[in-house]
Amino acid sequence: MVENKHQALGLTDKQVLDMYYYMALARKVDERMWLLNRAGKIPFVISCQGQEGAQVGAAFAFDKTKDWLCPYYRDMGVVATFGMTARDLMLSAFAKAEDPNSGGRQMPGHFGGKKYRILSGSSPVTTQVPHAVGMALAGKMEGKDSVVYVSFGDGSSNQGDFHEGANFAGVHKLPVIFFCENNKYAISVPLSKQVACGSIADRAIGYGFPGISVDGNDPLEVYRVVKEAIERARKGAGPTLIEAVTYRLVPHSSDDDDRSYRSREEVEQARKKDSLVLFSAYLKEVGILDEDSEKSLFEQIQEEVDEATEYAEHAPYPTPESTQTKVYEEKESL
Amino acid sequence: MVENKHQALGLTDKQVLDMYYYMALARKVDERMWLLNRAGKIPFVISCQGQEGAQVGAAFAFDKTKDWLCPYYRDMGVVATFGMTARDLMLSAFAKAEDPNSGGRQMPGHFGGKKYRILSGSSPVTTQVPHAVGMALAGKMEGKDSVVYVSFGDGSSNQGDFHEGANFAGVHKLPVIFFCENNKYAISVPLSKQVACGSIADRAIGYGFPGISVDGNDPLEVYRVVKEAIERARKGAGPTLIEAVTYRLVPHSSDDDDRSYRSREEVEQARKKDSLVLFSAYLKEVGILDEDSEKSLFEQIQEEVDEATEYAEHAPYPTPESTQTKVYEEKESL
Amino acid sequence: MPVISYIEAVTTALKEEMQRDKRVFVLGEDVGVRGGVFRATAGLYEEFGEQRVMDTPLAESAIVGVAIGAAAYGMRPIAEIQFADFIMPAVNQILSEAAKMRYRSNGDWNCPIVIRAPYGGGVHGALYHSQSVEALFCSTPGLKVVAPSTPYDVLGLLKSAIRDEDPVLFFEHKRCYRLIKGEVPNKEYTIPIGKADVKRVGDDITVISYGITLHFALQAAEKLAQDGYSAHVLDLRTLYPLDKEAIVEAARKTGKVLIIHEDNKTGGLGAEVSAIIAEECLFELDAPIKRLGGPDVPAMPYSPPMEKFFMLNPDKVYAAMKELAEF
Amino acid sequence: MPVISYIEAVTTALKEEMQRDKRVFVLGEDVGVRGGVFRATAGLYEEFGEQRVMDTPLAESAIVGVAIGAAAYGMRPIAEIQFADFIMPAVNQILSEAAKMRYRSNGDWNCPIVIRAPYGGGVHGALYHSQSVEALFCSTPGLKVVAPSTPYDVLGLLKSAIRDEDPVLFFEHKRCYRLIKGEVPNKEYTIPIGKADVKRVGDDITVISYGITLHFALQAAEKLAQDGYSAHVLDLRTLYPLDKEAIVEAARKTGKVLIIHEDNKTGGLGAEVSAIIAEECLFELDAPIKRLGGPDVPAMPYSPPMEKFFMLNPDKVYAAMKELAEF
Ligand SMILES: Cc1ncc(C[n+]2csc(CCOP(=O)(O)OP(=O)(O)O)c2C)c(N)n1
Ligand SMILES: Cc1ncc(C[n+]2csc(CCOP(=O)(O)OP(=O)(O)O)c2C)c(N)n1
Ligand SMILES: [Mg+2]
Ligand SMILES: [Mg+2]
Repeated sequence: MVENKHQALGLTDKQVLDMYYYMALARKVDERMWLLNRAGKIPFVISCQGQEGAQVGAAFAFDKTKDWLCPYYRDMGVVATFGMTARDLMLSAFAKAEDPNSGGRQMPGHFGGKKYRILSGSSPVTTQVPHAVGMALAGKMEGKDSVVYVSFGDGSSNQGDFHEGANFAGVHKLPVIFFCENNKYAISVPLSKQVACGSIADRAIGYGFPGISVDGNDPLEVYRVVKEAIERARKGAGPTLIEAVTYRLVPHSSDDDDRSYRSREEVEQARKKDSLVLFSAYLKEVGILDEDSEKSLFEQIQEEVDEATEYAEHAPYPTPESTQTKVYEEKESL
Repeated sequence: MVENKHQALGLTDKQVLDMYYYMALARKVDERMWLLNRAGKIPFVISCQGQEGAQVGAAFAFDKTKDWLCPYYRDMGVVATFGMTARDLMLSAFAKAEDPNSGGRQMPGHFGGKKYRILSGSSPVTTQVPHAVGMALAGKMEGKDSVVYVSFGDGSSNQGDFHEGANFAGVHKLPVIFFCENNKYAISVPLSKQVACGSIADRAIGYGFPGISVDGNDPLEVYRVVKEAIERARKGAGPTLIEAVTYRLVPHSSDDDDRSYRSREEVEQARKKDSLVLFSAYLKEVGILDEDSEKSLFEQIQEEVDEATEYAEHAPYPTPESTQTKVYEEKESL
Repeated sequence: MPVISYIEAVTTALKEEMQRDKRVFVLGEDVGVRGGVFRATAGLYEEFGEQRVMDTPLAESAIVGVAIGAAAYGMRPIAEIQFADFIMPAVNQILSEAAKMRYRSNGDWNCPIVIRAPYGGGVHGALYHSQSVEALFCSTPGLKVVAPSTPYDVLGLLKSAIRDEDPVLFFEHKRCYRLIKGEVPNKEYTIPIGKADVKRVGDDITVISYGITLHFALQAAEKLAQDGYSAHVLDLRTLYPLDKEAIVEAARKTGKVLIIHEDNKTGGLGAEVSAIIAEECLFELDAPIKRLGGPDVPAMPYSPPMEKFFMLNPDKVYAAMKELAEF
Repeated sequence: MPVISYIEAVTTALKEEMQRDKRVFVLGEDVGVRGGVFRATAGLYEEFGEQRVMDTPLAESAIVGVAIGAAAYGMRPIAEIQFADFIMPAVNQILSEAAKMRYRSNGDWNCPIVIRAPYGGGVHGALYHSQSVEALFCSTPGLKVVAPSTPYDVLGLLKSAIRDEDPVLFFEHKRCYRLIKGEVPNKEYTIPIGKADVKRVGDDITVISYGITLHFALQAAEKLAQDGYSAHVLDLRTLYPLDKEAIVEAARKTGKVLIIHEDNKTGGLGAEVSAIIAEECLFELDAPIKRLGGPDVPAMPYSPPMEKFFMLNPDKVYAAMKELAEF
């Protein structure tokens, strides 16, 4: 009988089962999107597959009622944990008017929504890093103890905005968690051609704050380090850079073909460490999940995804004319 | 009798006296420029004062016949060591047609000149960093063993281009010496508001190469660490980031008034550590310089500066019409 | 009405808005103890403290990016770019982020930031302290671009910019800072963004300009009057979105149009202004639409004869106005 | 003459220039083993190896900045920006450095780099994979900007760009990549940068365009012919510096001008083209100078009805041409 890690972390059985639920929900929504894409029903998918454990583990450490998210395009597990529903996600995949992220204006994966405390994101990578720092600065000015989550990929940690944003946060000791999801590739470019440092976390010392590398396939371990970092941030001890080492199990996006740059064996090896597989095993070992309860969990998720797909597919598109709205403040509409 | 440091470093008495000459030359040209500026004869000065030891110590470690320089605006000591004369420098200060840096098109301090192996620089800080990396890449492609020097200030190490350039050089193990002249201020902003790391050199680990901090007021110490870094670079072991800790003894530029942001006491303290003072003392202690020889050295420099000023002041300006030339390749002029 | 300088108008607007609204704060390089390299923020650090008058690290993309994040949270950041020439590292944050925040989020988020930048030449600033960069930002919907020419307009427009719910680039001509003085009312006022202003009424030719060249045109107009020609002078004030109605009306008034800016001619603001006129009232023109701008070279050189060659001045402007009047 | 696609012309030009000159190399994101996300560099990695077909870290400012340094050294770098939308982080290196290297060094140094970037929409790319960014680079002397519309022009102009001694931005319309095919001669040729090309001769109206909308205009011209109007169609090909003579000649030919681009109308390339015509041959015009471009919104949305609303197409172009013809 393995030791019960989550109790030691102060997590209830209910909470870890919720974690598993969000991980599975993200995975299933994502898988469905690929089917819809291959069926020609949605033009584009960009995946969280392989990174759910890191994402949900991190998101669970935050306070949904007062913290802020500046996620990147793979963070389906993060935004789901903060309340974005399968329906919301499908509405965005189908680019429908009701999509809470952008009203169908942006590709899926470009998350945003004030009601979920998620700042709208764009495609140019890493621009969200200074935004997160700015939100943290504003919170600090107001004397709030909210913390800001910002994520980005390993390749994106090479953008100037990562450096400038991290340095700014370090100088002003701002409550920001810099969460790098290192999935070993930037599209086709392997980590070895992106960086020469041992770990992305090595970059933190250059900004005067802690850098920690963690196994991104272990949601509980990710939860632990993120939780500690958040506690430091809340009491004014400044930012932390966390690298979650993980793997992208599918091609970069629905437009990519990963066979040209990595072997099937490598991918198969990674599948064995898939956080969903490992976490399911853990939950069973500690005896809070069994085949039946897992089966019904997945059936429930299946239903949610079906309903969401059904709803989104039939939801109305934005009108063509609406293209010309929301460029500037619309005074009359105030 | 102090130990003879320079012999241990393989430097002859002649060489260290030359070092002192270039340090003093840079200082005297710079001082003259301030006089000319206050007399209303030149519109602008930006100084090397306080950083000559770091600059000349570093420049001496390079091979003038095959290495390249991407200096920043304070590097008068560096470019002088690579052959730029007092006359060249004064021609630029007076913005005359003969100015080898830019034909009078750029402000003083914007060094450049193929014949001196110096790439033309601009004003936006840190843009020269990726250029140096590109020159090093090209040299490597050609199988050459040349090394590239690039310098920048402490504040400028916060620009995205520093990060992107250093990372690129680290990944491709390119022969670049990143030389940060940390003079504790970015105009009025003190180091504590620029960075939170202990030393700018701490940033190197994030790029997978060595970072070294050195006393910038000790030209021999600077020479030693730069020399070692160059040797590593020549044999393909990649870049090094070197922070030379120094101080700016005068205002940021002729347009600045530093009394608003730092105390006179602080400046006076720094003057005691002025590399010219310390190096002069060292040369005397090891018995290769005395009052007389120093006096005649300064008289010689004085003459050079007088001649250069005289020449530059009376040299012709570029013609107004020449404003329209050198925009694109001028076919006829080929 | 008190007479103040152009830069005093900037400082006054910042100060009064910071007093009015606690969410307003300034960030940039040397804006704190130093009060800005041009002293535009002089006295603010002393009055509002280092948190609201924040010296940032030397990193423009972060200055703008952090402002965007703070604005999303609910603040009213005013970012100073020390020289307009150094706005380039922040172009991605301005064009990809600030300009598109409202649109991409379908109106859920917005970006009420002001980016102040001193631009323009004639100050021995050489290639990188003299540029007119405004044209770069006048083709991206979502942004507003303001470039006032008088203390009155600076004060009224900067206040409007700070209160605006969308991102505003506020370009201050650095040679106007101390050269241009003017009256401002004692009582509080604002000037709407997007409205041009007739600075001189005339019947023979229409001159459309902004910034320092607007003043050259006004001086030249006096001289031209002695030749018996009266010039109608329109100050664009807001460069994006342009005040089409005012432009067309001014063009119609005389049928002879000269557009003037310090920026180099090709691809400058004058192109769009000319195109609007050519599209809206071509048949009411009595002369080709003329543009007078800097020479098409990469930037203004340092050497005095070259800087002089590049810069417009009242004489060059007068010559162009006279030629058009006599056309 | 063999028929090849627009993107095949890109690949062929790169390949032949790399064979011709050892100093030519390609750098960018995913250009190596992946052969580029659009496959523009397909096969080059295999033929020339990873040093000359270099996958760089994900950092556009470094990609361009490193290219500038390598070019200064004597190489002939070709930098690929994966999508034109992502050129923004490199704007400082392009405008402050590449464009000014020759000028600021008084001709001592120069910057022979090519920056290739796929631009344009209609590919479900949404706000950040659909932009037309060319206008940003058409007001800075020192740069050259090329945007071809046919495989023949791509091949001849990309070779000229690679051989040019100054920095060239080479914009490839991503929807043309596989849609547009055309004949290219077997024998080696180049096309001079700076020369526009008459793609269709006509007498009633003049259409000036480039990129995908040039093809829309050619299709619309056929339809318009059935209405009894013949359209003269000029392909700018080089957007900066513009071919003034060709523009004025084309405008004179019919006296009725319509300028078309996918980029939003205000501040787009059409403004400068219109201004040149209004300045050079106003009295030879029989109609206002018309511009047809995208709506003035921050960028092209993802949702199909919105993308369709934003994008021009042969029908919209036909309607505008017909209206002008009947004017
Ligand atoms: C500034 C910019 N350049 C290029 C791209 C195209 N692009 C999209 S994702 C990507 C790779 C990102 O890799 P990484 O940061 O490791 O994140 P991952 O996709 O692996 O999670 C690239 C090059 C972009 N979106 N933005
Ligand atoms: C991109 C950019 N932003 C701002 C400036 C204005 N500026 C010139 S020097 C300077 C301070 C540089 O400080 P540091 O890097 O420490 O070098 P130092 O002058 O102290 O040697 C600033 C802000 C500039 N030249 N370029
Ligand atoms: Mg990755
Ligand atoms: Mg400094």
